[in-house]
Amino acid sequence: MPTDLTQVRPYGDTLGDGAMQISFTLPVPSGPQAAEAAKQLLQKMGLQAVSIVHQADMGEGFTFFVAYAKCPISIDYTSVRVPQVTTTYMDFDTTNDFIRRHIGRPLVVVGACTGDDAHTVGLDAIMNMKGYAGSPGLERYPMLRAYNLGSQVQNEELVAKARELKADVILVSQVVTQKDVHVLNLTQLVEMLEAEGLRDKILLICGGPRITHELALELGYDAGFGAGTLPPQVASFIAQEMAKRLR
Amino acid sequence: MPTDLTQVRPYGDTLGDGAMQISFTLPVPSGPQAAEAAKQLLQKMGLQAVSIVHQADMGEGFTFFVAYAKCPISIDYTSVRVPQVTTTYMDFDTTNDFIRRHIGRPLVVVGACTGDDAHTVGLDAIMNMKGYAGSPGLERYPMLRAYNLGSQVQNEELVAKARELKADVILVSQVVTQKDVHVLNLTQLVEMLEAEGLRDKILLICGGPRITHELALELGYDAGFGAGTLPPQVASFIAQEMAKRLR
Amino acid sequence: MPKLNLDQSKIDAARAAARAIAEDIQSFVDQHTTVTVERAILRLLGVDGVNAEQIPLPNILVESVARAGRLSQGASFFLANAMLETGLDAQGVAERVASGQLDLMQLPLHPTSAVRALLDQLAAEALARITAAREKREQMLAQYPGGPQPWLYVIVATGNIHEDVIQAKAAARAGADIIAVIRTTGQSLLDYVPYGLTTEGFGGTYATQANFALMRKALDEVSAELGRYIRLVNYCSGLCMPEIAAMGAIERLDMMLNDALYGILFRDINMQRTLVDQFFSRLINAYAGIIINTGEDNYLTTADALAAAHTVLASQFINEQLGLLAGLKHEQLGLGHAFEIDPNIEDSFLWELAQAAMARQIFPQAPLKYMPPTKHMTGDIFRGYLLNGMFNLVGVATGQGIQLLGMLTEAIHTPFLQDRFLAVQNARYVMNAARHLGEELVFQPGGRLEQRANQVLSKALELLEHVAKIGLMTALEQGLFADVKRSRVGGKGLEGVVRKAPDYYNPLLAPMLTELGRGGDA
Amino acid sequence: MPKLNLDQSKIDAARAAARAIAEDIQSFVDQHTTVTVERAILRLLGVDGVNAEQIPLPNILVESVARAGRLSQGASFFLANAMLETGLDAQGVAERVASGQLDLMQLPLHPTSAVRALLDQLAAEALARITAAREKREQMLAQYPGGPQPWLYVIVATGNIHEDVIQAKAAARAGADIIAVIRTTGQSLLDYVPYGLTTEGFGGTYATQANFALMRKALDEVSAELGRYIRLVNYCSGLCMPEIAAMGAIERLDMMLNDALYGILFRDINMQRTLVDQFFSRLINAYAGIIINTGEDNYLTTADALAAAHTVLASQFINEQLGLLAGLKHEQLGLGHAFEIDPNIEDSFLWELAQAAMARQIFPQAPLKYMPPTKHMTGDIFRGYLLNGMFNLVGVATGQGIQLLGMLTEAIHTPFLQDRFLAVQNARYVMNAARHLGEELVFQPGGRLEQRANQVLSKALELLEHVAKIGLMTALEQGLFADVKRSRVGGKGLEGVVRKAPDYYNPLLAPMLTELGRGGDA
Ligand code: B12
Ligand code: B12
Ligand SMILES: Cc1ncc(COP(=O)(O)O)c(C=O)c1O
Ligand SMILES: Cc1ncc(COP(=O)(O)O)c(C=O)c1O
Repeated sequence: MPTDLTQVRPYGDTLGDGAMQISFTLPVPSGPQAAEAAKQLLQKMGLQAVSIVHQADMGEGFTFFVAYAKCPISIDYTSVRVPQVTTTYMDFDTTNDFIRRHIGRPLVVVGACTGDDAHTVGLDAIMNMKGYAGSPGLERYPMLRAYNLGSQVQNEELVAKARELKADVILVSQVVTQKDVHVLNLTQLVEMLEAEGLRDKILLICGGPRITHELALELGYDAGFGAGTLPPQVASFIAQEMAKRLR
Repeated sequence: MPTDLTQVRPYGDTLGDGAMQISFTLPVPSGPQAAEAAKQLLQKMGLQAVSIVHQADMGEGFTFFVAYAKCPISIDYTSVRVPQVTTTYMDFDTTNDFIRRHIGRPLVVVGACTGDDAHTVGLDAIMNMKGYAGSPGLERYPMLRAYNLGSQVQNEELVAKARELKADVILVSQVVTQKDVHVLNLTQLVEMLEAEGLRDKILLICGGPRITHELALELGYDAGFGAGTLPPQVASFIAQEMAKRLR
Repeated sequence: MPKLNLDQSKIDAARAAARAIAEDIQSFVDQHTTVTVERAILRLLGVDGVNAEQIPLPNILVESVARAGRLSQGASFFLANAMLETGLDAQGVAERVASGQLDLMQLPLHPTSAVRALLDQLAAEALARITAAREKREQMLAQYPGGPQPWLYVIVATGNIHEDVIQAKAAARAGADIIAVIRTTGQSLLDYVPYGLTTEGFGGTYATQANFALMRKALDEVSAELGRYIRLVNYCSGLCMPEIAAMGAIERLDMMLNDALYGILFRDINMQRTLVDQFFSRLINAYAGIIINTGEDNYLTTADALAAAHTVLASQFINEQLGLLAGLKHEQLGLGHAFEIDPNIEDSFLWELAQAAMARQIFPQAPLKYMPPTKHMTGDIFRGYLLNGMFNLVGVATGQGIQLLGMLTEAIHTPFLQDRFLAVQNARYVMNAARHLGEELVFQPGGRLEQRANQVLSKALELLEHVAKIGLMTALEQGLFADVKRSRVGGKGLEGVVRKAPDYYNPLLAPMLTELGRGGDA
Repeated sequence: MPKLNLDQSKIDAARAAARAIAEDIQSFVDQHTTVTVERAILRLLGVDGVNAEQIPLPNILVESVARAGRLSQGASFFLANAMLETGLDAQGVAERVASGQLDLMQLPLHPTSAVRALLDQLAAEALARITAAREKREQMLAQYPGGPQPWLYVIVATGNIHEDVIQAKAAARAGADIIAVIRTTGQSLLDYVPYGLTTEGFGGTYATQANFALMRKALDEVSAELGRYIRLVNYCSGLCMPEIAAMGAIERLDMMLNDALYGILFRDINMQRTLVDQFFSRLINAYAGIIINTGEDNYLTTADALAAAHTVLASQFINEQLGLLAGLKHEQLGLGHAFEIDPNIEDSFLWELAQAAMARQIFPQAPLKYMPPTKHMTGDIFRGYLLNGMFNLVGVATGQGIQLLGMLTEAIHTPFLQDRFLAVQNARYVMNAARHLGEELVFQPGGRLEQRANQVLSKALELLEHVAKIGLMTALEQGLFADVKRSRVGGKGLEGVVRKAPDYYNPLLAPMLTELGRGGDA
């Protein structure tokens, strides 16, 4: 039973069965009518064989549901394209050599957790000397001059600092995403850089657990790095992309 | 912020946000392309702000996903109707009195777990003397003559027994539902009863954790009872429905 | 492991009572055979396959002997006689009988000594095959040793053996140590074993020799790949216990669900039938080096787990003694118990811990089979996942042998691939994070746990002494186990029980018993 | 509770070192005031509200005193002077100052004794209000007593106080004992407290007095309905610690996040500022009968929980001694720690158990605040739910006081209603099922857990003795805590620190300290 990759559907225990688990809350009081509403909602979404297997009264007129259902929709896996950083992965030494050979001077990298975001662990993982998961951070690269401005850095401040340090690269970390505050912050930075005529002169990179490369491109960044990023991935990208630009 | 019950949407932390949790498996190898496929699948289902928050390689080319997304679809709660047993709930004494007054003789009830189903706990809960959750079972009702045939009773056997005992009511329990075996079993019984000209003479009731009243009606039963049913609910229904029929 | 201060004299007395019960049963067993015992013998001697109506040849042969009223002599005698007469091998004879070309019962009888000599030779070959499988297991275990106990045991139950294989391999990769292929509903009441690869089952997959072989091969491949031997389990219960044991012995299954009372209590199989069948099936399992899993957990699916805890312990003692009499070693006794106390009860976790620690202490060498919460699982999969985690914690803290992993969707459907994966992840986390917890915990002397365990022990002893007095069959008639009353002559399969004639012969019995010894060290 | 054999002499020495550290800091604190201390005093004396630009009146008043370079005398002096001069009440004065009709610093000065007499009277009224709130709490607690510890603590964090209220009530109904309204990101760095009901916040909701009052009212209603007093928590940290304490005291909050070092280490607030602020805020909390929650758990979000375990313990000792010096009773010290060891480490559960049991034993009267796994939570919500369950088990087994419930979606978003509901269900199941586990468990003497706890204790003692030698401020400069180096004159808010003049007057200080006593029993 080889899978037909042009028609991939969720799998429970039989190819093509479409099995899905769903949980959600409805702002209606618990009871048979609530369960029926939950079921009809899922049916309206196109799900089939909907089974509300659990409901719980959460108080204040809210009800929690667990459901299983079958998803009749399939996806053509062979045509799925992932917006991904396309530069090749290079290790510490290769990257330094690459910069030395293709650029001939250390690149200036300025990083910050912007807005009110105080989650520094992710940016530190990428930038700090000691690095992350066994890979040294950008501060350790002789061919990168890395400045970590830390947390809760306002965009104005970051732009000023970048100008002052003649930054080649800006790294922005955004971890808090509630009410899309990261989109707000990231967009504001792009606008400021554009207003100051700096946007084209700078390689602009963002990162964070809810950041994808796709989102970054949409927001006007050159790249985005998500959960589990390792420092050399970022360094490789910087080196290759800067070489291309300076060519 | 009173909820508009004609436009009920899933709730995460803000009214109308549509938040849903989904988990499922795709028969594709783990990786960025898998995550993108998962995301696109959910988008194709109409979900928005899809976030694949977890993926795990389950081996053999299968990947597990956990996702959160927003459901833009709403449901008109005020117009949701639940197919429900409409007889009123009566307690032990009231039911016996009711049968005495309106029918005047004990009703014969035959119950079984049919097909290969050996899950007797549910049927026993309804029928056995000792009852369930504090309510006495049908065997204790003086105005019901209850016969529990036990487990793995073939439909032929059940029909024969019903004929022999001149049953007024048949109770069928179906717990195993894999590959819809319960639908098969339940349908076969209706067909047999019809073929034997017994269907109209018998009040036909089914039950089990995945049975709903709606499904029961669809399959040609007079009622269906799901998880958490108590014996008096069943007894009340039998009494009132039989009275109506014998009127 | 944490130690409870249990009353050793009560343990000894309970074991003695169980021994008496088992010996009483054994004397009955020794005098009887059954259709499936005879079919199992034929299978081991080389008969396999089905006729055009899918009736297995062992059934056809035994049927013809039984019809002639000669089953009391043992079916194999007539098979061997026919072989001598025709010069065919066992399968050749069987096929001719099936096609109607040969009638076993119409052939001239060769001298008993000649027939038995042939039988002994066939038996030796059969036992050599089993030994080869056993040695292959030992060799693989040496080459690909597994992790520490508790071993992680998961089920596959798609109904389709090919789908099962995929799911089993995925589970092994995720970290499972043991794969059980759950049987389709109803197979246990078939008085024959289906044949060939099967793709249709409800709530499980048919147990057939071809299915066994296919899964074994897949697991061998994955074992080699992972460097970890993956054990295979099936169900040696129902109306064909010995035949399934025979198939499993040949196809190198590693464990078998195999209980002395399960079929009687939970499948309404006649008690004489099951008691005779369990003996021969266990003898085969013993010889094949298979670990049996007993079914005490089932008591708790209908009875209350706090109130009926002592029935579980009592049954463990009985299964132990019957098992030893059938040649099983303590290391092959996967005695069952379960985490089935209502989780909403205050201190339920303490009572579970007490029960599990108690079983561990009373049966120190047995690879106890510990079943997860099932009855109190609901559609709340999150709660279910947590319950399974607490169960895994008790498992590792008390040193259980075989941990059946609970599924978060227990109350909903047979496991999805992801349910099983999550279950393995759950166990791996908990057991790693609490790996040496058992060595660090001591229970408060005289505290709640110790009191509870001693209570359960006392009640089990009482029950066993009563059963020893009245005999197990009478106890079953009186409904002393699982609240179910079973008549000595009721239930399914009694017609297949036959009293052995003085000239009854089973060529496998003596060599197996000789090699295994009987009764262990009690 | 399970008992570890800890080296008591080391515990005593660690406590003595922490005492010395705290007393050294206290002598600095006693000589200083800050803008927010002064604003807090004004608030307690009756100043509230904002001007048209949303600037709080306490800020405007203190600003005008500071601009005149007279803050070293205490802002309240000028307020009372203006009251005597104008015959207005405190709020009347403040409003006129805000509107520019009155300039505090241009008024003739009344005799110090008259001004202080008015201040003492205002202070007595303020303390009477706080006492009334405190008594109301005591009365409600008597009427609606809660369940046993660990109390179940959950957060609401929608950003919108009205949405928060719904979620808080739902959580209480589900079984939560404590509701914390998480503050919006960034508020801690505001040098003022926002005003009024607020509906916009990121990752949390503004802490305002109106928000406090609205939530308190909602929880009082639900407390009465459930017959169980629901405690309310907010954040008394950042640049406005004392003002928030004042607001909380008036609006009857029950707990406050309130750490002596958190702002310095994790918000880069100047150390002089925070150390002065924490003292006065704690004094108010002490007087109001509020339980403080310290923030040691934060060490583990950046450092490794196994390697940095001793810094948590050391900080607990320091928080304890600084707290006692600010009049807090042991019963008000919700010292923080957390379940943050990498769950993939073998025996991680044992190390968590050891740490939690150790803290319980070293601080026997403190209602320890136990934080759930956060750092090692992932998008795998099932695993997360299980980790939270194991955390809850350690909480109940070691008798923690305040159990912050982990959210299965910790790595994903601020809690959804259902996440919080599931968290409460998790804790209720585990804690009920293991209610008396702590009484039944004994740890293997000399075993892994005991060894680990003694190691952590030894390292904490070493650290504390070193800090006592060099002084806490120098230690902070050297980066001895949380791997962060902070300069004595760096960070935010130093400009708000003022050395007290000899005629400095804070009318609340003496009566509070007199009533509370200072330094507890160390
Ligand atoms: C540790 C932590 C904290 C610590 C932060 C300490 C510190 N110095 O960083 C403390 C306790 C201070 C904290 C506070 C708060 N936190 Co917090 N916190 C976390 C936690 C537990 C772990 C985050 C972490 O360290 N991850 C480990 C790092 C290595 O992973 P990472 O950030 O994803 O980084 C990797 C990649 O994303 C990428 N990357 C990240 N940045 C960048 C940048 C670039 C340029 C590149 C190339 C790559 C890159 O590379 C990194 C390495 O692979 C998460 C929950 C969780 N388990 O994820 C919540 C979490 C992030 N916090 C949250 C919140 C809301 C807060 C608060 C706002 C709560 C409050 N109101 O008080 C506060 C305020 C903080 C503020 N002002 O921002 C929410 C965010 C919700 C959301 N999605 O909006 C989370 C998800 C918890 C929750 N469920 O509520 N938090
Ligand atoms: C106990 C149990 C068993 C026991 C049964 C003992 C017995 N004598 O009944 C044993 C161990 C024997 C067993 C075996 C099997 N089981 Co089973 N079992 C369960 C378990 C754990 C609980 C069922 C139960 O007792 N519920 C309690 C009762 C009171 O609830 P109830 O049945 O819903 O009944 C209530 C209502 O539904 C209603 N009701 C029920 N029937 C009727 C009838 C009428 C007329 C009315 C009015 C109302 C009514 O009223 C009752 C009271 O409120 C469930 C999992 C679970 N937690 O639900 C699996 C479960 C039902 N079993 C399952 C399976 C697959 C099996 C096996 C087939 C596995 C195998 N291959 O070996 C076997 C074979 C059994 C067979 N031939 O049918 C699956 C079914 C999957 C599916 N949806 O298809 C489940 C869901 C487990 C799983 N996830 O795999 N099982
Ligand atoms: C010992 C034993 N045998 C067999 C089974 C399976 O039963 P059956 O195959 O009869 O449905 C079980 C069920 O769990 C069991 O415990
Ligand atoms: C003691 C303490 N104060 C305050 C906070 C919240 O920080 P802030 O309001 O500064 O973001 C925390 C965070 O957990 C804390 O532990």
